[in-house]
Amino acid sequence: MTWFLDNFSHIRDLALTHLWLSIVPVVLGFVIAVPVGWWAQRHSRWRALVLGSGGILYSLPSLPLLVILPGILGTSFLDPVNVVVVLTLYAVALLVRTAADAFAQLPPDVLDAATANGHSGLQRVVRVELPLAGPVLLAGVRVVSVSTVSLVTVGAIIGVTNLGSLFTDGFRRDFTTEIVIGVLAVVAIALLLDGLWVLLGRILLPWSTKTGRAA
Amino acid sequence: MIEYRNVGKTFADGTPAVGDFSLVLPSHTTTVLVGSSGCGKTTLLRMVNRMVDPSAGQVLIDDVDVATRNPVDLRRSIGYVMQHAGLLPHRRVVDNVAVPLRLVGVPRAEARTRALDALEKVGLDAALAEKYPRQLSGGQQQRVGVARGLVADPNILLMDEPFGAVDPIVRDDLQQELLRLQRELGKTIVFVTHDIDEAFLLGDQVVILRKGGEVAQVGTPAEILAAPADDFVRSFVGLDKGRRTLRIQEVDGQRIVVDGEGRAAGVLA
Amino acid sequence: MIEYRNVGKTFADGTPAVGDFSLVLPSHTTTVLVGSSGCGKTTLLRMVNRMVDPSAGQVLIDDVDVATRNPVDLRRSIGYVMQHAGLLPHRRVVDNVAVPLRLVGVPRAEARTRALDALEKVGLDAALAEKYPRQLSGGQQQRVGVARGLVADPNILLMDEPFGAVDPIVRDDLQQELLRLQRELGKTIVFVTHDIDEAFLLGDQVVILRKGGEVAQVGTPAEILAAPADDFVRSFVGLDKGRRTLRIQEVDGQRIVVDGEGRAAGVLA
Amino acid sequence: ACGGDPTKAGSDGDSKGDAIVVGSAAFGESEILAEIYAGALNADGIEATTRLDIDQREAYIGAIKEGSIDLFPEYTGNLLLFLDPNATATAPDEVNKALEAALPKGLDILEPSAAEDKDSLNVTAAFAKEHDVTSIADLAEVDGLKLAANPEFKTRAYGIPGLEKLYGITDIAFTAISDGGGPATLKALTSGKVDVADIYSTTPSIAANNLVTLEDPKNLIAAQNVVPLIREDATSEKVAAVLDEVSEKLTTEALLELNTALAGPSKPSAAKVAEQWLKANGFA
Amino acid sequence: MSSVFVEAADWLADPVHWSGVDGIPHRLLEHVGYSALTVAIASVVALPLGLWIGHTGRFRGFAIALTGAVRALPTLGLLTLAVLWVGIGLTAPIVALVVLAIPPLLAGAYAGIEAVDRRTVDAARAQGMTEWQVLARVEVPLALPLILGGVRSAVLQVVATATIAAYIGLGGLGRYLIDGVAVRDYPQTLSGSLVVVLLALVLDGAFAVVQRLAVRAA
Ligand SMILES: Nc1ncnc2c1ncn2[C@@H]1O[C@H](COP(=O)(O)OP(=O)(O)OP(=O)(O)O)[C@@H](O)[C@H]1O
Ligand SMILES: Nc1ncnc2c1ncn2[C@@H]1O[C@H](COP(=O)(O)OP(=O)(O)OP(=O)(O)O)[C@@H](O)[C@H]1O
Ligand SMILES: [Mg+2]
Ligand SMILES: [Mg+2]
Repeated sequence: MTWFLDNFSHIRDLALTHLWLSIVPVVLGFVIAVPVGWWAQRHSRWRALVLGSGGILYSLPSLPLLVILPGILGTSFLDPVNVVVVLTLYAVALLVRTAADAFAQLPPDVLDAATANGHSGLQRVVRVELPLAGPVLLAGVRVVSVSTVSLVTVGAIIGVTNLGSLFTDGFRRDFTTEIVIGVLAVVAIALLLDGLWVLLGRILLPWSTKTGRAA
Repeated sequence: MIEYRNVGKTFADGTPAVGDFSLVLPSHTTTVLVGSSGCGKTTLLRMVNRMVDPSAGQVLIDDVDVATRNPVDLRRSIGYVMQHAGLLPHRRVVDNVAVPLRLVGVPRAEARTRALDALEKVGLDAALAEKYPRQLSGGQQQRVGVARGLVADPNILLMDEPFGAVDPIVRDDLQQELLRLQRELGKTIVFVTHDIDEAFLLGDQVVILRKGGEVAQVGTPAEILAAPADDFVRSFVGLDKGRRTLRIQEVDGQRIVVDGEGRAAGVLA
Repeated sequence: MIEYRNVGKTFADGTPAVGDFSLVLPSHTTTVLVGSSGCGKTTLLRMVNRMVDPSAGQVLIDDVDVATRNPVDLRRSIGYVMQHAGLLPHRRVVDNVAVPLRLVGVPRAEARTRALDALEKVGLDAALAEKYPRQLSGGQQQRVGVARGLVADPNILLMDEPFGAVDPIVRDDLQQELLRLQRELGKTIVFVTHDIDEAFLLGDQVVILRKGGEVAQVGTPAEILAAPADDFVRSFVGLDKGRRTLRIQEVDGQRIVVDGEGRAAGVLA
Repeated sequence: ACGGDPTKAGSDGDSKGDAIVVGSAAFGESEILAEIYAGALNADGIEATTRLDIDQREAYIGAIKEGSIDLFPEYTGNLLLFLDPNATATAPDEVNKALEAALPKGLDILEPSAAEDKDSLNVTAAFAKEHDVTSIADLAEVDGLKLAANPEFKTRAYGIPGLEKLYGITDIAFTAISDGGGPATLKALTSGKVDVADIYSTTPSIAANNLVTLEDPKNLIAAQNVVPLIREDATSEKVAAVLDEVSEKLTTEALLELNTALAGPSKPSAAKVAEQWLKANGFA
Repeated sequence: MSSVFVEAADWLADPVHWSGVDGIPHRLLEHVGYSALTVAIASVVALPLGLWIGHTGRFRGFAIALTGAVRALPTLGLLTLAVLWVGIGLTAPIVALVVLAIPPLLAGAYAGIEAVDRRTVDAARAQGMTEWQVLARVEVPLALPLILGGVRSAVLQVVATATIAAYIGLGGLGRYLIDGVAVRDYPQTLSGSLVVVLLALVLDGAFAVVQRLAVRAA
């Protein structure tokens, strides 16, 4: 506890960095995955391929990706961009499937009615399909968000500072308090972000009964 | 006036839905297409607003081939009501009803006012306007669907088993409501059902269909009952099963009409 | 004989479903409980096989309080048919029908033979026996449900809107089939529906229920039509809307019976 | 208290301010040394900030090359091995000479300190007694030797290959633990899961657990003197003077004390530990 | 970049890397062994619990909250904590990985049971099935695709994350990653990663087939 107070500003800096490193991949992943998922859903021939590559992407272990990426991207070794890129890849991999499923489960008679009422193609996508896919997309974002917050810590092994640094540091110093505080802080950030998504869901999807349930 | 001229439809996957169908639907009347499941009713109905394009023949509205019209514009000019209401679950009731108006550019405030009028017309309480569809009963949702079909005051209203999913008591109400509205508004209604009782109640003109959209008989309900065209029609309207062959029986001094199956059908006035 | 003695039910969440219900259902007859949605029909029905336990009063079968019986054994001795057939999607049709037999330890081979008999009894082709439920039409599934209800030859058969989800033409068939079976088997049937026509067709005794399981009237169909107990019954059976007030009209030399709403109801024999 | 905003690290190289950025590796001693360098420079009016906890040598050497870091506390032997994987020098002077030669353009080292922290092979007192070992050479007599160390021990010249070549020790069951001779390695040793553990020589746990550090008569393990590694364009006479003074005052014992302080019950930050040393040595 | 891949191909082709304790077959076996052990332990804990929650509907909110919170636990933190508590060896990484594997297994089990049509369950009970019979003969067979889905994602996560456990001294394919990073032997790191990816893909494909069979049966 005293250690926590003594190092509060350090932990806070790490937490802020961590938050940042988590939010960016989730948001980027969402922005990329939704159109891709929508498209894949529309073109059943490509669906399996797109979702399959998503699966492959997701099974890539994070650690080697983090090490190899600077060579491919030409980024600096310490650049948090590496972590952001890797986590964005994971987020896209997971969310593409969610998005495809979300658009697949839209009630056909509602879509049919929307067309029959005179929505043009684009109007239907923007005004009907996207909002109706909202709850499932939100559920997907929540799952991705939690796992991203937890994955960011792996970056600490290769020197990208975040709350995971408390693990590597505590490990070397034989200092469990530091690790426990790190774990708690990570969980807290995950819950905080989750709360944020739920709140966002309440605001954007007031009509939805379930604000998304982890699948 | 809507006219089908030698219309045929085979779907992309090779399913033949309609063979060769011709019919004239007079304006300001209700024509009911009735037939059992899969006989092509929906397919025929959806040709009117180009949700389905015929693979042969033409559909004409007031002598204009719909194939020459932009489908989105066409749909905006025609009301459409379907079995599961098809309301947008993420929009409030009033906004659902306002959709056809908003799509043609009516400002939001005016659209909502007119939507409220339409809701009143179909007998829905204004208090429901701000609810979401799922908060309504099945029957109320259907009324909302009808309100949406009517809100833009289209000349033509397509109704595809609009009361098929609600329970019989509510269905009775909705049917009465529709009869009342039609007396008031005089739209050209194309109504699809597989319930012959509903067809006889609502239809000025009833079209009994066989598989493949083949016309078995066209006429008023009384004409069909009095002179069924063939055994298919006879069986379809229930004349063979005794449901329609009634006799009179005295109970407690009342003259009860009983059908061929022994079911009490009503009391003779 | 089944007897309800001052039965009441309030669900765990506080919903009052049935207030104070008493009734005797004679053996070897069909009693139909009819009423609109939520009036407590299902709740009452399920008290017979202890799928619901009453919170007040008793349900007796041949003078034995069901509360004293082991629920699993009780259920095995009573047939139950429900609206959505409730078939096990992962078992073949014949195995579905055999379930009640297998549960009481009948060997597989014998159970399947008896299941095939039951399928034949309800008019299903033996070719369907090896299919899975989803490969059957709604009407066929309902027949399988009835076969399952009958296979163990129970004295009592509970039927909860068994034909509510099939289209009217198939429903007519199923109703006829049930009438035929009942003439043959003479079970004690408790039948729930919200369709008054169905109630009048099938019921030896018809019980019209109000909200909360309150009895509005009990009697034979003809008795109820001839002397409705009050306005609720009158309206429920349709005597107020003109559906049941019939008159005669000549068309093409036939005497057509027309109801108060102008719908052609049938031809007078 | 430590660490810059890592989200800006990528651009630090291009828009370098005047401040000298001192980096550190991700272990306590390196952090303390970095804080000491920065503290001493600041005390002398040269602005310096720190950028701690960089785990891989490749990462921080890359960072120094690209300019996001200017100064780094290094160890002569390891740095040499990194720059020239085939280097064979082990004695301090040889290492220093080879290191000077191996440095890439733009990088420089200042005067190495006498303070040294290097890999050392340790056994428990009980093991030492039972098998009668005091030197690495004695290990050749032990059958089925189990050894724990950082993963690189497996392939480095001072590791398994060296033990085989110089001392003729074969058939070692090796367990890699990435904690730099930290608690997990120690626990493996004290619990008997392994017989020998590679622990940095200035680690307090050696003394605290009565471990026996084995002698290295054949100079298997290269000298590891603390040395400031610096970018040429960040250095100046003034900077060099300050750091040379620091290096002069640092001793191996001082490193051990610093590490002991860091591991103390209150788990003070590296900055605090460094501050005390600076004060005690007249840099405040 | 491409040169790294060429070197990795050479590394993989080198027979030295296919034999002995540090050879690919042995490391692969270790990896599969750890993963199987982990998933087995986690299944014993999570599946019965999930089935019970799904069947009774009790503690559902608790299960959702728990799986959410456990998902948020960073594996690296758990690994380092566990190793400080129990020391190196198999226990620490297995504990951390079991914790990782529990949420998908639990969620698959209770969501699978929950997704079974309540009317089917009701009908089964009304025919006179005991609670056990309802669970074993109706709910579990019908939930099988989703339960297997849970096992599938648990297996994939464990296989991918077991590599991180090499950081605290575990064997398996993660050794190539951690050792390779430690001495900057990127061909080795990349080769190790490729083998892990291949393993993951093979397992994923196998599960896809099994799941499809289960769907067909259900
Ligand atoms: N989009 C489609 N693609 C292929 N076949 C179709 C399509 N829509 C309908 N069909 C087929 O065309 C035939 C007629 O279908 P339609 O929907 O018009 O029947 P319906 O009379 O409306 O039946 P229901 O009473 O069940 O609504 C059926 O065999 C149906 O399976
Ligand atoms: N398990 C339950 N828990 C709480 N309330 C219930 C439960 N089952 C039924 N109810 C309530 O009890 C009342 C009677 O329900 P019941 O299902 O018996 O009606 P019903 O007459 O069968 O209606 P329907 O025609 O819609 O099937 C309703 O208000 C219903 O919401
Ligand atoms: Mg249709
Ligand atoms: Mg009911």
